[in-house]
Amino acid sequence: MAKKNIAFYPGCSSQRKSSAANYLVSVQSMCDKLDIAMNEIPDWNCCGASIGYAEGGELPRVAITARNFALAEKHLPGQDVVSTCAACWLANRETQERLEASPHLRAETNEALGAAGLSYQGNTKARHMVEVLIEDIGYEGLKAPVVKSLEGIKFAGYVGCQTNRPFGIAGESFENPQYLDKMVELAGGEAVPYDQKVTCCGGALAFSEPEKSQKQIRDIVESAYDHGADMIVTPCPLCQANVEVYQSEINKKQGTQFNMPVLYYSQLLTVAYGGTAAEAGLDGQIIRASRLEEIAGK
Amino acid sequence: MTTANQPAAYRNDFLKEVEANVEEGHMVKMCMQCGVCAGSCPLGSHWEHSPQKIFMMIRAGKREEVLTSDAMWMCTSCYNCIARCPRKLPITHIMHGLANYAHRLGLAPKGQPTRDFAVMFWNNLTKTGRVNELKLTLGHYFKDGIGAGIKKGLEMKGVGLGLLKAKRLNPMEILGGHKLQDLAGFHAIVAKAREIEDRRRGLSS
Amino acid sequence: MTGNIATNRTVLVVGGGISGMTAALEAAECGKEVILVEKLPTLGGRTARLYRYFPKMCHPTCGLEINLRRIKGNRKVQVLTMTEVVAVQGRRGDYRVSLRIAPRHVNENCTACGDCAKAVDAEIPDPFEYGLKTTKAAYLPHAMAYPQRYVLDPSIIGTADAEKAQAACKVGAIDVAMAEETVDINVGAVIWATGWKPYDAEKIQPYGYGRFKNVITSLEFERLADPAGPTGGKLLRPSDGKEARNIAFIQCAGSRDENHLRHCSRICCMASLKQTQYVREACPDGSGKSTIYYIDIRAIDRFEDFYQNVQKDPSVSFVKSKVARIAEGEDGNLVLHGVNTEGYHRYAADHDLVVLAVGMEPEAKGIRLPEDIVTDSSGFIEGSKDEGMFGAGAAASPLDVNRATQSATAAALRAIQVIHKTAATETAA
Amino acid sequence: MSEMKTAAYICSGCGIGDKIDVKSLEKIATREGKMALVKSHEFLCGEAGVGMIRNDIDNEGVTHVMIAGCSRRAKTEAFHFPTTAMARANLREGVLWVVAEGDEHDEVRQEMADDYVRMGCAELKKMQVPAGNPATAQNKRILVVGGGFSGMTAALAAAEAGYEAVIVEKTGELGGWAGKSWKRVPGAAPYADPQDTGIADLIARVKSSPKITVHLSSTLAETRGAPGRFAADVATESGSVTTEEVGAIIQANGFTPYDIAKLPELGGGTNPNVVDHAGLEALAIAAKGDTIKRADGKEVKSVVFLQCAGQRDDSGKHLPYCSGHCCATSIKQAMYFKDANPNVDTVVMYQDLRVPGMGEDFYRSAQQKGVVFTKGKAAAVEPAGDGCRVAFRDLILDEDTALEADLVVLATGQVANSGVNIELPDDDPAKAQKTSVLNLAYRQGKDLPILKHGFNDSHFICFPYETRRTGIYAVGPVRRPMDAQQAEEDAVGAALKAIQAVENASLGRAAHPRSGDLSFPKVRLEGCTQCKRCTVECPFGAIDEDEKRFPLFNESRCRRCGTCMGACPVRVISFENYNVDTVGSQIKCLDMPDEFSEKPRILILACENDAYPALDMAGLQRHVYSAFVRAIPVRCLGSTNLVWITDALNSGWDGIIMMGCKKGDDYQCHFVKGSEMAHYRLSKVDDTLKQLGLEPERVVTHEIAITDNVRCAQIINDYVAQIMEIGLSPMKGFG
Repeated sequence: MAKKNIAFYPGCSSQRKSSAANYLVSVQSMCDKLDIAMNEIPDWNCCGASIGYAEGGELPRVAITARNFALAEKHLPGQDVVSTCAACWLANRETQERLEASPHLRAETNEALGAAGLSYQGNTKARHMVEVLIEDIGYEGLKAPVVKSLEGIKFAGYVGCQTNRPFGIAGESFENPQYLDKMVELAGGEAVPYDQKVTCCGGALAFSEPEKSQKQIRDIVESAYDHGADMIVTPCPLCQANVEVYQSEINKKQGTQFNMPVLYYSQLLTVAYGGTAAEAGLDGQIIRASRLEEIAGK
Repeated sequence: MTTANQPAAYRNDFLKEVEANVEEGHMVKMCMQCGVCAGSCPLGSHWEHSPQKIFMMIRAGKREEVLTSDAMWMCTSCYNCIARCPRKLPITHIMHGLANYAHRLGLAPKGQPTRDFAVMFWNNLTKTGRVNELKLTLGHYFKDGIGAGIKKGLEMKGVGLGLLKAKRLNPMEILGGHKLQDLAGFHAIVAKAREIEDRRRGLSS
Repeated sequence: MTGNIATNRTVLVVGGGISGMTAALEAAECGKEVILVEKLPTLGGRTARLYRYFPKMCHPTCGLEINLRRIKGNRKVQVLTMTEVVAVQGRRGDYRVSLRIAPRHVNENCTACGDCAKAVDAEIPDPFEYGLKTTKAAYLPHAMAYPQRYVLDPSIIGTADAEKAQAACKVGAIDVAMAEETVDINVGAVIWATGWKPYDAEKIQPYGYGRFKNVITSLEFERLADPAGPTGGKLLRPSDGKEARNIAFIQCAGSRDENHLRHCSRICCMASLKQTQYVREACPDGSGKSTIYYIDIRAIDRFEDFYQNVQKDPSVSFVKSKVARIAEGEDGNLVLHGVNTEGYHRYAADHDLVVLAVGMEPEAKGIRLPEDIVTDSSGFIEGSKDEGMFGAGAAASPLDVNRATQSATAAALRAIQVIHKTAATETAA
Repeated sequence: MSEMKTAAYICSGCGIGDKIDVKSLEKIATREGKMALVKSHEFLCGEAGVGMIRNDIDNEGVTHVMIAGCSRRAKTEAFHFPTTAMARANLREGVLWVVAEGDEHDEVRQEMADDYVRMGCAELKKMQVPAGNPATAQNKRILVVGGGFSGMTAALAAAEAGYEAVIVEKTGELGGWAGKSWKRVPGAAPYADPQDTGIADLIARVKSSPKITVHLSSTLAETRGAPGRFAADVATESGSVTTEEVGAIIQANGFTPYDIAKLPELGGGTNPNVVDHAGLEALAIAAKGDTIKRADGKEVKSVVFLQCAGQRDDSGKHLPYCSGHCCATSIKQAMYFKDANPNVDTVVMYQDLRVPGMGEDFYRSAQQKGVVFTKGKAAAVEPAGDGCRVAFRDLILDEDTALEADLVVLATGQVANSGVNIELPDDDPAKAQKTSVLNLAYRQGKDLPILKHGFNDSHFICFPYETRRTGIYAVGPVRRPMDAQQAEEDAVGAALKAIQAVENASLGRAAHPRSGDLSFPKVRLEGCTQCKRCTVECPFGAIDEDEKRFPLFNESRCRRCGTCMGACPVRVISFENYNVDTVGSQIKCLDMPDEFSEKPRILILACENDAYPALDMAGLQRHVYSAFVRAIPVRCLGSTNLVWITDALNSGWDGIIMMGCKKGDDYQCHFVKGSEMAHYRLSKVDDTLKQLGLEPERVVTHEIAITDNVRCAQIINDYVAQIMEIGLSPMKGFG
C-alpha cells in the first residue's frame, strides 16, 4: 500500500506522447520515489481549458469537468483529484466552486450528466500536484530522498499564471511565490531572484496571437538570462511549452540567441532523487538541459 | 430581450441582457471604474476597450460596440484582473462569457484569430473527448486555406520537428489519437448541457 | 495602583490617543472621575506621529500639548500607561474590568534626565519612528511623551545593559525587577477609544511594499517630513538616501478593496493631498513633483477648498486610476503600471518614491473584545448591547481627527448618561 | 488672604549641580530675590524634596513658592500645590540643556541661571493664587435653537444626562428636514438599505420628556448674559414673549437647500421634471414606498441624479464647497426607485463619488440593486418629449453624449442658516439681508462668528467645539455640511460641551484651552479711559460695555488669554496670577551687563502653548542656543502689553524676540486672534524705537510652531549674531 493514493487527472497535454509527455514521465518517477500512487481516472475527458469558452459556453464546460469528478467519485472514492496541469487544476477548482455556490447550476449539471448515467456528488477535492507535495509530503519530506545535488545550476522559478491565480498554492503570494525556489534549493540548486515569476506567457494565444505572446515570452526568457539563470523551472505545461518552444522563433525573428532549457520541478526532483535522464523525461526537452543530464548520468 | 440596434444611453436593457445571458454577467454592475483590470492585463496594450471600459459601455447601453469588440478575444486567462479587482469581479470569466455570447449571436469580429482558435479547440476536444494536439495545430495553420497553411507550417517547421524529436508530438494522432471509451455518453452530456444553456438564453442550438 | 479608587461612577477610557484623551478630558471637565488606560508607554497615539494635519497644515503636537496640560491640571483623570484591558464583566453601570499593567522598569522617580540612555549600549528599532531609525533600549518614547518617563525595552532586561541603566540612574528610578501587574477595577461605563492601525501594506502584493525599499507607507512619509524625524525633515528615500523628487501617491492602498478592507478609510485622500504640500515645501525650487493615483478624491465639505488649491498647484498631477502593479528599476526607481480610466490612457510611469496611502483598520481588530460588543463588518466598534460601552473616534469608524474628537466628545456624554442613570437609580433605591 | 511668605527651592539634580553653582543661586534668591526661605535639594521632585516643600507650606506658613529646576511643563504631578502661588525658574530645559558644554561657557551658563532665578523670584512676588469668582452663575438649563434632527437629539442627550433643555423651533412643528424625508441614509451595519428617519420616535421622546420644554413657532428676540446666566427672550409668531433663563446654548437651526432656481441650465426652477433632494423626498413620501410618480402624476420609469449641482464650483457663481452627504443621499433616493421597482432606470452621475467609511457598503448595495453610476459632468438639462434630456460629458467613455429621463434630481448643497455675518461692516447689504438667529446682546455682534462659506464651524482640528463664543455651540448642518449620522454624533458632543459650559460657569472655571483656570480679568475702572480696545480686541466677545461705557467683563465668557490685558494702554486689566507686573518685574530684575561687556541680553516672549514647549523640546533634544537669551512664557502673544517692550528697551535689553503662533487664514493661535493682535500692535513699536534712537531690528517677531525646536534654536542664534553686529543697546544703565 502506497503512502498516498491519488485520483490522477493527467489532462490532454500530459498524456503519453503529448506535448507535456516529459512532465508525465517525470511526475511518475517522482511519485514512485515519494511513494505516491497515481491512479488515473478511468476514461477521463478534457477539462475544456480556459480557451474553450467561445464555443463551449458555461454549462457545457462545467458539465464535462463534472464528468471527470463523477468518474473519480465512482471509481476512486475518497481520493483527491490531482492534476499536474495548471489549466486542468483551475478548471477543476472553478467548477467545484461554482457547483458548491449554485444549487441551480448543480442541478443543471447533473441533468446533463444524467444523459450518460453519471452524477456529481461533490465529495472529492480538486488539488494540484504541487499542493500534494507541499502540504502532504512537506519540504522536509521532499528533501529526504535527495541523493544527488543540483549544485552549481542556477534556476529561475517561473510560476506563470494559472498555478498562481486566482487560487494559488496556499500560503504563497500572487506576486512573489516562493515554492519553486524552495524546491530548487532542497535539490541543491540555486534559485536566482527573478522578476518575471508570474508574468503571463500568452497562454493559448501563443497560437492565435503569436506576435503578442512572443513579446511576453521574450520578457520571461530575457529576465532569466539577466538574473544569471541557467535554466527555467515551471509547474505548468503550457508555460513550459510556450517558453521553450518559441525561443527559436524569437531568435529567428528578433535576432536573439536564446537557448534556455525550461524544465518541470518534477524533472529536477527526479534527477535529485537519483533518477536517470529518461526517468526524468530529459529526452523530452527541445532545448536540452545538458548539465542536468550530466548529473543524472553520474 | 431587447435587441434594438441602438438602445438609448444609460438604459438598463443591455445590462439586463448581459446579466441574463453572460457568464457572471450579474457582476458587471459592481464595477467602480478603478481600472486595475485594465492595467493588469498582459495584452492590454493591444486592445481597444479595457474590461472596466467594456463594463461601463454595457451600463451605457452600447450593445453593438461591446459585442463586436475584439477586447474579450485578447484574454490570455492569466487571472491578474481577478486577483486584483477590489470589487471581486470575476473579470476573466465575464470576458469569456461576453466572448461566448457575442460569438453565439454571430456578432463577434469575423476572422478574429483567437475566436477561430477557440472554436477549433472546443470542436477538437469534443470530437474525441480529448484534445488531439496534432490536428489542432494543423487545423489552426490551415484555417486560412491550404496555401497559408503550408506557409505557416513551413514557418513553424522547426517547432514541430523539435516536438516530434522530443516525442512530444505524435504523428499517429492524425489517425485518431486518444479517444474516450464512452464517447457517446460524453457527447450526450455536451449536447444536453448546451441544450439547457441555450434554453435558458432563449437561443436555439 | 495609586490615586483615585474607581467606583461604578467612574468612566473607563481605553486608549490614550487623541480620541481617548478627548473623551477622558471632556468627561472629567464635566466633573466625572475617569481612568484612562493606554497600552503604550505614552499618551498621544497615532496623531502624535503625524507631522501636520490637513487642511490647516498645523501640527498635531500642538493639540497634544493642550490636552496634556489639561490632563496635568485635572486630578479627575487618572492615567495608566502600558496598561491593557484583559477582561470586562458585569453590565452597564457596574462593570468589573481587569487591567494588565506591563512593567516599564522605570518608576515615578524618573526625571527624564537621560542618564540611563547614555549608559545603555543596545539599540532597538525606534517604535515611534516605525523603525526608520534606531533608539537606545532605554528611551523616552518621544519629545512630548507623557508621562515624561523613560522606558526600558524588555529585550535588555536580564542583560548587562539593564544593570548599567540601573547603575547610571541617580534617583533610583530604574527597577529591573518590576513585574507585570493585574488590577481589577469597578467602573460604570467604558469608552473604547482604541484607535486604528495602518493596514499591513505587505499584503497589497502588487505594490511591493517590503520587497521594494522605495515603496513606503503614508505614515512613514509623515516621519520623513517631520524635522524631528529620522531624516531631519528631508524626504530621503530609503534605498540610497537620495532626496525624492518625483513622488507617487497611491490612494486606496488597502481601502475600498474586498481583498483587503471593505470600507473607505476617509482620511487618505486628504492625507495625500496634504503630503503633496510637504513635497512642495521640501523643494522650494519647484523641482518636486507629486502624482496622485486615485479612484475618487474624497475631499468632503470645506476640504474641497484644499483639494481645489492642490489642483491648481503645478507640481501636483492627478491620475484617475488604481495602479495595477509596481516594478522596480535598477536604480531603485519604481515603474507604476496602470490605466487612467478617464478616457483610457495606459501608463508606465517612473517615480523615485512611492507612498502608499494605507487604509485604517481598527486597532481592536484581532484583540478579544468583550462579547457584548457589537462591531461592523470591518471590525469598527458600534457599542455594547447593554449600552454601557461605547466606541469613540477611529475605533468606531474611520475618521479624521476632527470627527474623531467629535465622536469622542459624544461618547463622553453617553458615558456620563450611564453614570447619571446609575446614580439616579441608586439614589432612588 | 494671609500674609505672603515666599520660599525658593533650587534643585541641583539632573546634572544642574554639576554645571551650575547652586550656592550662588541660593545667594541670589536670598539677597536679590528677597525670598524668606531658600533651600536647595539634589532631587527636589522626589519624595523627600516635595515633602520638604509640603512641610514648609503646611507648617512654616509658606504661601509663595519659587521652584528652580526643570521646566514648568515637567514634573507637574510632583509640584502640585494648588493653594500656593508658584513660579518656576527653568534651569534644566532652559539653561543646562541648551547652553553649549565646556568650561568656556561656565560663566554665561551661570549668568543665565542666575537671571532665571532672579526672574522667578520677581514673578512670584507679583502673583496671587486666584481666589475664584465669588458670584458664579448657576443656571444649568440648555437652550437648543432648532427642533430638527440635530436639535432634538441634543436636547434629549442633555436630558438623559440630567439637564433640562428648552427647544425653540421657528416653524410650527418639530422634525426639520429629516421630518420631511421618507427615509434616511443608514447609520449602522449592514449599510444596505435606507432606514427609518427615526423622527417620529424623537418627537415622541421630546414631547414626553419632563426635562424638555418646547417653544414652537418661536424665535429668539434677544439673548443676553453669559454661560450660567443667559436670558433668552423667546418670541412667538403671535407676538408674545417669554424669557427663558438658561446656562448654555446649542444652535441647531440647520440648513436651507441651495436654490435650484440658480441652476437654470440644469433645468432648476424652469423644468417641472427637475427637482432637488427635498423635492424628491416629497414625491417619495407621497408614494409611500410604492412607485414614485412625478408632480404631474406620471410614474417615473427613468431617473438621473446629477451630483454636485451648484457645488464644488470654482466659477464663483455657486457653492465652492462639497456638502458631503449628497452622494449618500442620492444613493438612498435611487434606492427608493429600485426598491419599489427594479426596472426603473436609475443613474447617478458623479465626478467623485464621496461615500467615506462604511458608505462604501451603501454604494455597493446600490450597485447590487442595479443603480448605475457614471462619472460624468452634466452640461445642460432640457425638456425632451415627456421628460428631460441631459447633455453631459461622459468622463470614462470620453465623449459628449446625452441621456433621457422622466425625472432629473439635482443634488444641491446645504446652505447654513447661520444668521448674520458679524464680521461684515454694518452697511454691507449682505448683512442687512440676513436675520439674526441668536440676537445676542453682545458688543461684538448678534450671532456666532462664521468660519467659512457661511458655516459656524470651529477652526480647530483637535477641538471641534471651540467656537468663539463660550457656552454657545453650533451643531449639525449649520456648523458644517453633514448627514444625519454625523449630525447625531455632533449633537451629542455639543450637548456635552454645553453641560461642561454650565458646570464650568458654576465653578468660575475657564473653558479650554486654559481649562480649570480660576483667574479672570480684573479691571481698575478708575484708571480706565474708555478707549474700548479691550472690548474690540477680545477674541471671544467676552467684554460688553456698561451704560457708562466702561468695559463690562463677563467672566464665564472669558477664556483667560489676556488679549484685553495686552490691549490696555493704561494697564488697568490684570489677572491675579498673570499681569503686567508678573512679566514686567521679570524684565526689570536682570543683572544687566554694561554696553562694553559683549554680553547682549535678548528677551524672548514666548507663547506658552507652542513656542515655549518648542524651546523646551530644543533643550530636551540638546539643540544648543545662545546663553544670552532669557525666555518668558506668555499666555498668548496677544497678552503682550507694549509697556513690556518699552520697559525692556529702557532697561537695556539688546533685542526682543516675540514668538507666537501662526496668524492669517490658517491661524494656529489658540485664542484665535491673539497672535494677530500682537503683530498688529507691534507694527506700532517702530515709533517707540525711533524715539529711543534704536534700530528697528531690536524687536522682531516670529511665528513658531510647536515642532520648530531646531528652528527656534536657529532663530535665536541668528538673532544674537545680528545683534552683535548692530552692537549692544546704548540704553544700558538708564533703566
